[in-house]
Amino acid sequence: MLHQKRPEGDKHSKLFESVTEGIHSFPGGFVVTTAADAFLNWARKSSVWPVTFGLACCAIEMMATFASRFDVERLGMVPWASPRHSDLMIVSGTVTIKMAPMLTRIYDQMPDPKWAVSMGSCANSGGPFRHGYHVVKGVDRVIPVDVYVPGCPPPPESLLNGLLLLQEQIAHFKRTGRRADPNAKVD
Amino acid sequence: MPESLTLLIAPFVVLNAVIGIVTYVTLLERKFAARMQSRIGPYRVGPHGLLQPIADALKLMMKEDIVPAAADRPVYNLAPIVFLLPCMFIFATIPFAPGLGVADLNIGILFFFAISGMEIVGLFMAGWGSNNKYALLSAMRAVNQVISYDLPFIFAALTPVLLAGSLRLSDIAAAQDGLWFVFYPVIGQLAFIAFVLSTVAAENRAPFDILEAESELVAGFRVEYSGMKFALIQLGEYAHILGSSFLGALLFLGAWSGPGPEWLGPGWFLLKAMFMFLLVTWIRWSFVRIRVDQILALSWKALLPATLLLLLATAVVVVWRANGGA
Amino acid sequence: MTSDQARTLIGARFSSAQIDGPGGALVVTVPLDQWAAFAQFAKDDLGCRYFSFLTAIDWKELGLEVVVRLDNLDDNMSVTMKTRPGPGVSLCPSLTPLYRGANWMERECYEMFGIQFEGHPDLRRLLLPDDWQGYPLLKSYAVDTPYPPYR
Amino acid sequence: MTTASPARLEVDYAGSERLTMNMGPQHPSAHGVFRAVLTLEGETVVGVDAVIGYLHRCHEKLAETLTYAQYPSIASKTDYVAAMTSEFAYVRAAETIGKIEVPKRAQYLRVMAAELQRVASHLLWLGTWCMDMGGALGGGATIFLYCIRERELILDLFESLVGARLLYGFYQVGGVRYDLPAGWTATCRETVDLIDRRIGEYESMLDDNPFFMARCQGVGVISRELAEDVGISGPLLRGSGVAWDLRRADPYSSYEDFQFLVPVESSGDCFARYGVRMVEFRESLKIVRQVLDGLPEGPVSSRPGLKSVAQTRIPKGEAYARIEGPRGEVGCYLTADGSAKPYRMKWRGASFSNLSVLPHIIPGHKVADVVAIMGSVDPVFGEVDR
Repeated sequence: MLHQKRPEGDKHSKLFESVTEGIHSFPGGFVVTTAADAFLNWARKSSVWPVTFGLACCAIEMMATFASRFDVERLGMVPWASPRHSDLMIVSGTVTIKMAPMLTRIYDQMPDPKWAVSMGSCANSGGPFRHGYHVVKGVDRVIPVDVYVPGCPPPPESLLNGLLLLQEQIAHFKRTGRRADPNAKVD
Repeated sequence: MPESLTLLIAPFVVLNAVIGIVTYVTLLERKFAARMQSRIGPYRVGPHGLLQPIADALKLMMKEDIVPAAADRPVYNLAPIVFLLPCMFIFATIPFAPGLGVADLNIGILFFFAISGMEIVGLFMAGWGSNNKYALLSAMRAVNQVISYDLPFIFAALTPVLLAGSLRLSDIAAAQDGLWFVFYPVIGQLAFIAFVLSTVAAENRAPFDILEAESELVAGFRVEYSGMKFALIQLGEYAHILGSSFLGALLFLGAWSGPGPEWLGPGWFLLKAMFMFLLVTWIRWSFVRIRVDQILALSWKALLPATLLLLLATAVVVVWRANGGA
Repeated sequence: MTSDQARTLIGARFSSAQIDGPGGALVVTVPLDQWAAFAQFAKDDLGCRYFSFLTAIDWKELGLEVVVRLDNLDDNMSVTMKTRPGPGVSLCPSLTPLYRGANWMERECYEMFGIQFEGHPDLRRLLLPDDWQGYPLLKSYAVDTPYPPYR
Repeated sequence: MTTASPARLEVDYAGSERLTMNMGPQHPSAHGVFRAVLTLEGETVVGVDAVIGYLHRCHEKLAETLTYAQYPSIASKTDYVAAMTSEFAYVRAAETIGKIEVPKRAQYLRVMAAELQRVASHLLWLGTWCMDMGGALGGGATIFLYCIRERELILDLFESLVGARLLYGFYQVGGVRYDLPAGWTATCRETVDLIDRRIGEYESMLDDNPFFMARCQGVGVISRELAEDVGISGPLLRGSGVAWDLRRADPYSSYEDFQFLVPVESSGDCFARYGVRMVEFRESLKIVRQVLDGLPEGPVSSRPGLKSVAQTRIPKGEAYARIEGPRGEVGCYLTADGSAKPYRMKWRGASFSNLSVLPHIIPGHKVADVVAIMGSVDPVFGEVDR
């Protein structure tokens, strides 16, 4: 889905064909994941540990996703309590102005490489409370977000789909050595 | 094979075997707990989730290693190592088969108790070093709990020593050929229950896991550790539990005695250790945690006097048996 | 203590109180200076020991109106007290010494309407961050006011 | 980080043995975003300063900008664990002002949805409470996952009835939006019987479990006088010896047609509240069975097919409608000015008053008890912060 389709009749060797399997287009250029990266990314992908960060109604649906019926532990995800042990933050619920500094602090406490999933329309864009005076219009104004899961609240199936998308994104992760720029303008 | 060479190779083999078993014991526990909770547990990573521990370990190695600014740097960095070493040393004196073991000291079980008592030092260093209120509170609780449960743990383990009449672990195992100490009429069962109870408490496993009580102290003494240091602490914790399970299997369930040919001994020993481990895990996943003061009260008021009396009773029985009892 | 007995009792004791409201639910409008006295009277004589809620309504030019609802659980009767401090006035005696439940609700009313409750042990913001300007639930406050850098 | 005014807080650890510890907003035990600044002496809590407002979503201001047909879908986000009962309060307030008549079948459907929602909400309460006391990676998680497994069955019922799992738009002014699909009553009876048996399992697992009793008995005692003074309601009030249940004291939506027991315990501690809720499980299931037996025929709403949003105009007036939610008395004090939008809407959340009792009962307990008391009070922070 993220692959760049090569133009028809393009002359290139079979070897290059096998390597292009690893070339993926990203906003801002091509990323080539080598074999070593592919293996290490497999490890990162298959043991993503989310931090329990439930804010509102979506937290109840997140709990249902962690429960027996839609078990995320099948994908290797164990919810840990402390941000230090986790590498994924699922922002589930409305981010209010009083909560935003706490959210950035917890996101900064998480060790790199870390990812963020914005769950629910409240976290995506403020949702039904967008015009409230105390509500942040979307969590991407506060932290960089990797996957947006639509819905109010998104049923566990769509959250699982979001997590699988994240796993595919992690599979192409390339260690750039540059730390996330905390005050990069988002929108 | 010159003597010094075996002294080098045997610990290397045992150490790697232990690390291998510990990583897969975490998977066993996650699968066992999942089955208890009517869910599947790790499944998609490798066939039936078998590669999950490798993925976890690899990922933890590549995590960023955060050291808090206000942390007491040397204490903070040394803590996981000081916590891990005792947990690995306890496997030194455990004989896995009549001749197979690192060092079969004649004071084997005494060595085990001494070293497993050292683990609390690393734990307190972690709690104190990370300069975090949650870690400090949980380190205080840890010192209270582990010390107050080491005594019943030792007394419960001394009963088989009295019955076998020797501190050397292989002698204790050999003394159980006819009758496993757990089936010894009354004393065996009581000692086994006291042993399991104090094992669960000494390694702060639920329902005594007030150490990393997520609901109160977020993640206890290891709240500031991330990446490989966190993996080391996890490894140490599970190694300690595994060590106690092996010891329990050796003291009470007759280490390698079992039907079938002689070379099958270590297999039986491993099976019994796994049974002990699953017993502890079963308790972990079915009980609610109790409060700090109740835990300490249980140890000092109930478990310690009981194990002392049990030891006295064993001594009386042994002496009575020795000079021509019934 | 049925609502009719309460009605006669209130009429006798508080002449300036205006009583209406259908059947069991008594709605009593009390002038500001008798506010704490009436609350004490409702708690002792009418037996309304259950504190249901306290809130305020902004009637634009007519000023604010404070509403308190008390319940008598044993006789299933309730009294709703109202008072109007008058246009431009935002002062009201506090009921916290009488009902401990009023503590948080008065703090929220102060934060949302700007009503100063005299006698309240620790009147500070409850829901909004401490450095928040303005009183949001007043009709003059726009819903979607910007708050850099988050909005 | 915004902290409460420092003057009130104890001095930090400098020298005195008092430790100020922060059970912060991101905390696995909090049932949402609640921050308690605890002042500790060793293990016992000496002072609590509760900081709430991390989920204040401006419900009351938004209510003044949304019409009577739009707001019920947001009303369910106040108490998102029991979404059906929170919509119920708003809709009833609008109906009492506008004197809008609700057909008998709609009243029965409303009662059934509210009671099924009470069972689902109590299941989540039992699960999260045991997970708090037992740890996410410990015994508590086992009970949590069993409870969620049952809750999923009820959510399936709601999904087939309304189409949504957690937040529904089932209630509207004048009645109910959907009628029962075919075969729904059969699956509902099966689910109710299954849950009745499963609750027997939980009781056998918890009732005489020494660890559970040690954590609950004598912890967080709320006296009857304090209960009434602070205005707590629901299972907390009934746990402290006050037999006050709105469904019995002020029957609404034809609750008088059903027979059910109002459980009352007198000891007022966590175990009493546990006992009250476990009896309420069975009572609610009994009511659902009675509704299914006596469901009358007829229309489902007195204002079917609400075409334009501005069609619902409520005449000038004010009313306070209250219903018995799983956490207590959920009330909506509505002031209407004749237009399509309410002039002022005050939401009386049960969890707000229930939570305000904590600073009065927590001092003197251990840190572990704070978690147990929080769980037994069962606050939902959409309703506390509104």
